[in-house]
Amino acid sequence: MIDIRNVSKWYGPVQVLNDCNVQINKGDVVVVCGPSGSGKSTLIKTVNGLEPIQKGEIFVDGVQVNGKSTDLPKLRSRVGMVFQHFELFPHLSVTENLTIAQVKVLGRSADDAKSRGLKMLDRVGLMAHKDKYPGQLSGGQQQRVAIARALSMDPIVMLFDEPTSALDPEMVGEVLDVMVNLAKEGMTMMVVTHEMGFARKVANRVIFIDVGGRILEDCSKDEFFGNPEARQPRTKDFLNKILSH
Amino acid sequence: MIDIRNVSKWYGPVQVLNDCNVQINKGDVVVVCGPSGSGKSTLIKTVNGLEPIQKGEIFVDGVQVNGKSTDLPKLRSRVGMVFQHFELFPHLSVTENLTIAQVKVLGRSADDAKSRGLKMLDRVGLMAHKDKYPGQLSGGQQQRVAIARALSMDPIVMLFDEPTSALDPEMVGEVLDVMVNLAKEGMTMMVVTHEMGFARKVANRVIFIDVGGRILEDCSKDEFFGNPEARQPRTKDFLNKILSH
Amino acid sequence: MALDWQVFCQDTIDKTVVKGCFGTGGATGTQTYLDWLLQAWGQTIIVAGLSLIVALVVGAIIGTIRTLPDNPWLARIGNWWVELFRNIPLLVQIFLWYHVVPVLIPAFAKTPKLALVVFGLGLFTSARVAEQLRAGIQALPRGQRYAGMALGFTTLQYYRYVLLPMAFRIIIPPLTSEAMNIFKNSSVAFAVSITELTFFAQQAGEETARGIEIYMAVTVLYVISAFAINRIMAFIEKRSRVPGLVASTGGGGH
Amino acid sequence: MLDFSFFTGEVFRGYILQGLYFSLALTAVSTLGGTVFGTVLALMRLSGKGFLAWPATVYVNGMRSIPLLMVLLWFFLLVPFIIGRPIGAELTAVITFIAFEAAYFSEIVRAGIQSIARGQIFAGQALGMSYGQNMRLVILPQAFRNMTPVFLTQTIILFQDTSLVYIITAHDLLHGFTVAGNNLSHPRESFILAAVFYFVICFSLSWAVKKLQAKIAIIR
Amino acid sequence: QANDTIAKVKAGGKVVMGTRESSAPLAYTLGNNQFVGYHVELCQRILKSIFPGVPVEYVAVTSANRIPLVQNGTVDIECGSTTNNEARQKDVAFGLTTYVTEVRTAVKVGSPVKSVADLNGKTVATTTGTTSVALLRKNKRAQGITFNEVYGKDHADSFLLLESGRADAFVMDDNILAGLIAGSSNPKGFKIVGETLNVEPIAVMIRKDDPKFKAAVDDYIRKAFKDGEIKLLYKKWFLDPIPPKNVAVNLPMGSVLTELSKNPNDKPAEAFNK
Ligand SMILES: Nc1ncnc2c1ncn2[C@@H]1O[C@H](COP(=O)(O)OP(=O)(O)OP(=O)(O)O)[C@@H](O)[C@H]1O
Ligand SMILES: Nc1ncnc2c1ncn2[C@@H]1O[C@H](COP(=O)(O)OP(=O)(O)OP(=O)(O)O)[C@@H](O)[C@H]1O
Ligand SMILES: [Mg+2]
Ligand SMILES: [Mg+2]
Repeated sequence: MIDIRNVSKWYGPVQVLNDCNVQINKGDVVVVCGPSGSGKSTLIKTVNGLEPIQKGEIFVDGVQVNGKSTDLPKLRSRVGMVFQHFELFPHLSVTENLTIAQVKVLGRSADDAKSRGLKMLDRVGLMAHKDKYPGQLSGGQQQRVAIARALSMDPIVMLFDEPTSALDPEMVGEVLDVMVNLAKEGMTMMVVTHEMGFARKVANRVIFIDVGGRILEDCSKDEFFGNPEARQPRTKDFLNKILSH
Repeated sequence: MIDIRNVSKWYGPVQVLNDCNVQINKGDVVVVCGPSGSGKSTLIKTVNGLEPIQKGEIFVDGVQVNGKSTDLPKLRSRVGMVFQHFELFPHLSVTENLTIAQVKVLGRSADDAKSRGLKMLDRVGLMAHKDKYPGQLSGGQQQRVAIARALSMDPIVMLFDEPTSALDPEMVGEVLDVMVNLAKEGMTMMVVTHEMGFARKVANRVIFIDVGGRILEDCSKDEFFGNPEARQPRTKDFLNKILSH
Repeated sequence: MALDWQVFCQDTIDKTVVKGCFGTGGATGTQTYLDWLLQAWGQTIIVAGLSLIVALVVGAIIGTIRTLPDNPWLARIGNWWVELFRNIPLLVQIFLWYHVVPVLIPAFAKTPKLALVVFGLGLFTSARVAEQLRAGIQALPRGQRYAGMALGFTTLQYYRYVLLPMAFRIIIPPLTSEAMNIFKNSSVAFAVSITELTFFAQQAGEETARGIEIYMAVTVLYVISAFAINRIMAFIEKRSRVPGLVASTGGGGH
Repeated sequence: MLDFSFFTGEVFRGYILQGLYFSLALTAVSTLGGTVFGTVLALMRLSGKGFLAWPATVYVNGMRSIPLLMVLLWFFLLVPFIIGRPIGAELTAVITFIAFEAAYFSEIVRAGIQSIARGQIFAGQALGMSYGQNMRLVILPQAFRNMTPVFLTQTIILFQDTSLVYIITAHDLLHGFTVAGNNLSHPRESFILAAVFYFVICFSLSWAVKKLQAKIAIIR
Repeated sequence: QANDTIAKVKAGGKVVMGTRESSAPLAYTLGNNQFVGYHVELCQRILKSIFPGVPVEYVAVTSANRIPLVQNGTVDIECGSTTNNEARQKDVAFGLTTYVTEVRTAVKVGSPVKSVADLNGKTVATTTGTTSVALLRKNKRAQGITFNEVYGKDHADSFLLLESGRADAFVMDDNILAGLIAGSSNPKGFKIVGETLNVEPIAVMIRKDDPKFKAAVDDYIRKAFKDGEIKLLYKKWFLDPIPPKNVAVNLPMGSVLTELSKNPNDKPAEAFNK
């Protein structure tokens, strides 16, 4: 479903992705982890073309993302994305956030969009807040709305960029719960996160990127957590750090 | 050492601390936890008078913080404080950050201040960075410098307000390590944190505040973690949330 | 329309073209329009420079007292200062300083006109500097103030060592436009007989009937001045840049 | 020492009203024109295309480094030559103010657009919005709200700047006070009254801006 | 040829008179866009005879912008207090001299200043954009005296400088001085003193190279001198009380103008001060 082939990327002279290769199949839940600044966000943003790449190729559902004539908006409308800082549109109500892209991008009728959006809102348990503005919600609630917004577009795959790292600890759980359910229902997901509990619970693959944008590990969850001896030293070091406390 | 008696505080009409009572003795390590917005930061800031209170009394080492004629700057200079966002002075180098208050507040000579400051810097393991500026350090390093800065003033007690919650996960450990050592050396500490691992390791008391600023629990670490049945429902709920993932 | 740049070499009295384009100078010597132009530029620089100093000093004080904790009266005075000086057009303020204040307050009657203009322009701009400084101080994370207090600094000390150094760095971009504004606004000084560039443009344009050439020269000098200020402020910004910190920007106003 | 009794309703109607009307009209018209022209300039500068961005940058920076008084003198001198027929001081003032204020408004619009966090732009893109949709539905609505206060403040400054049209003998509010003061032999009182007038108008406007700001601000 | 005012006015259906706001009694405003004065009324009559029935539009000009305004066509005829001199004749044309002003000095009653020489060390006011600025410079250099100049942006401003004590003297055309003094809150507090620094013919100003219009203007003026119309106008504005305060300027016709009225000409100031 997602095919990242020999991708490299530079910001000016600085290389941030170094010959990355990732294949994600339908129904996969892939967790990406790595130290700060290693290029996790950059990698996930290249998947729907939010960040251009200088080398390699990326295919999503057979469409080449970095192709010259690719209809990027169309492709993006089929890929759901959830950001670290939610990025709800603050000037629109929750319902408007859920429907605007359905109407303007997919061309759905206002009614269809609304019923689809509210269904998703219900799914993340926030029906009661449909008329509020993002600024009136807690971080956890905002992130759940953001997930509902992405789901309303009926995406074939969902990308998550550290969806819980800007949240207060008590709110992490509510967002992770939504994601766990999504994974269980068979959604294809690529998730940048440090929540190793989540990875243990639902990931079927774990990818580790080191600073400089090189993929050091790409293996099954069981291999990743169950066989620490076989891991690279950098990976062990990183896992030690984030699991020690 | 710290005696918080019947303290209440309002922001306008909103009550944020509700008849709080806490006694902290020399050598105590007290962990304060509670949901977002419950008043943890407010409570800890009242201890050195950063936030005024409307009712009750607070004594630090026998001095009444909210007394009319209290020399607050002097009192504060004896209480170390570490903030969520480090709050190093960005325009000063690490060494200057460590020495400025020693010189300007305690009246130490530049040389004394420097040798004291660098000793503390060494203690947090950052001697190599003494001439850098805060913006050139990682979050974890900045927070360790902030701890060293507070320690340079030879405080009789240290206050920590969520010292690790603004850090990337890989950096949490390095800061907690410094704090654990400090606790082991017998420093009196009041720590707002969600890091229950830290609480388990070194706290001798845990305080739980609920929204509205009411202290629901104030008991020994063993009682808090070892006897979940005896906890209030709100506490159990909160612990469930932050420990679940 | 042919341009005739020789007009700048003319003597300002008998309109003959002077060799070398500079007069002999002095109280009784000859003077060309070029001499006069440069003199006028000097006046512009003096008025703007002195006003800038007044604006910065007063603006810093007013801006600071508006952010002091637990001192609503000082803050109120600061707020009224800003409202007063920014809600009356500069030209009106200069007229007041020049024609009204000396009558109401006799002590000002003997004050040189330059000083009155500097007061007018300086205080007008001080309101804007104060507004920017207040915004700059408030843009700093609240924790910075707390951190200063927690270390035992007195209010004066944490302003001096913690808040102001950063606030001033943050507001260098808007201060740059204020400094450029002060140069431009000094043109209003001609209304009260300061013989600066705009006065020169009007008077020499009239005397020589070569408005375009005169205006062009004056405009070029204004642009050069603005550019120079811009470079100086960029230099200051560079010198005061904190390693590892990305600067934020502000804007607006003129 | 001061005697304000000369300032009767008749004096107000005779000398002041016309100037007040002109100042307000000039402010309104040049705000409108300046915004339109300024937005074009801002979009040119943000287009990333050199042949659009460069002239706009030169224009904006050039205008911003010359005093309004000089710009007025220039336009007063040049506009009749350029358009080949005489126009009055009032019309010159309008043209000058639009041209001049556009440079300032364009900076406000530009800053407003740039104030939108990159994440918001990414979010719109990620939902499949085209550049135009993203601008129209996500960026501009927020940008306009963000810049409203600065925009209105600039308008108040513009209103004050109308006092400078005396140099081309257009009849603005201040002019009315000056003439009334001179002809009725109370110039000082007249200046004070002018100051009070301007203060009341500008202060109420900026107070209204604050209220409005609180009202339209995006809840965060 | 563009400079055909008569054709332009016919085509445009209106004629634009440039005038001054505070050059009483030659030209000044009563507010409400209403202009009056010796030259204003004279021009009204001229225009009425040349363009009967054509509405007159008034544009207030300043010393500094009147010439460009006439040149660029904003103003068809300027009727204020403009000196006819050689430099200006390069850019514009003048009607026959209708008033002769003598540049003199106004001071407060009780001032020791009696002549230009007494100005040494004093502060002297004059108005930006007028010939007096250059005149002062010339005298300064010729007589080797030093004084400070202050410049008002218009005559009223300059007079305010004198009134408030910012200046010790105000050097300007005598009629303007007289008008300002008469209109001031304390007409008895000022006097006009000293030698005549310059004699200046004042005339209405029109575009250069427009012989048809100039001839029409000059013909009317010549006729008005001859049949005493100008004398009446002079009396009305210089000797009788005038609005808005109904005080008289009280400046009898000087010898030069009296002489001129017999044989009007349009010679520049330089010809008068030989
Ligand atoms: N717009 C940009 N211009 C220049 N460099 C950039 C830009 N965006 C990111 N970088 C750099 O690229 C590298 C990778 O950034 P990225 O945000 O992908 O890291 P990350 O792994 O997501 O880190 P984090 O855990 O902090 O989110 C970093 O070194 C970063 O500084
Ligand atoms: N300056 C202020 N003005 C008004 N209300 C405030 C102010 N500061 C804090 N509050 C309110 O007081 C309450 C307690 O705030 P406090 O920051 O102490 O909570 P906290 O427990 O530290 O939360 P967090 O975990 O988010 O840091 C909150 O409801 C907050 O909104
Ligand atoms: Mg990232
Ligand atoms: Mg807090």
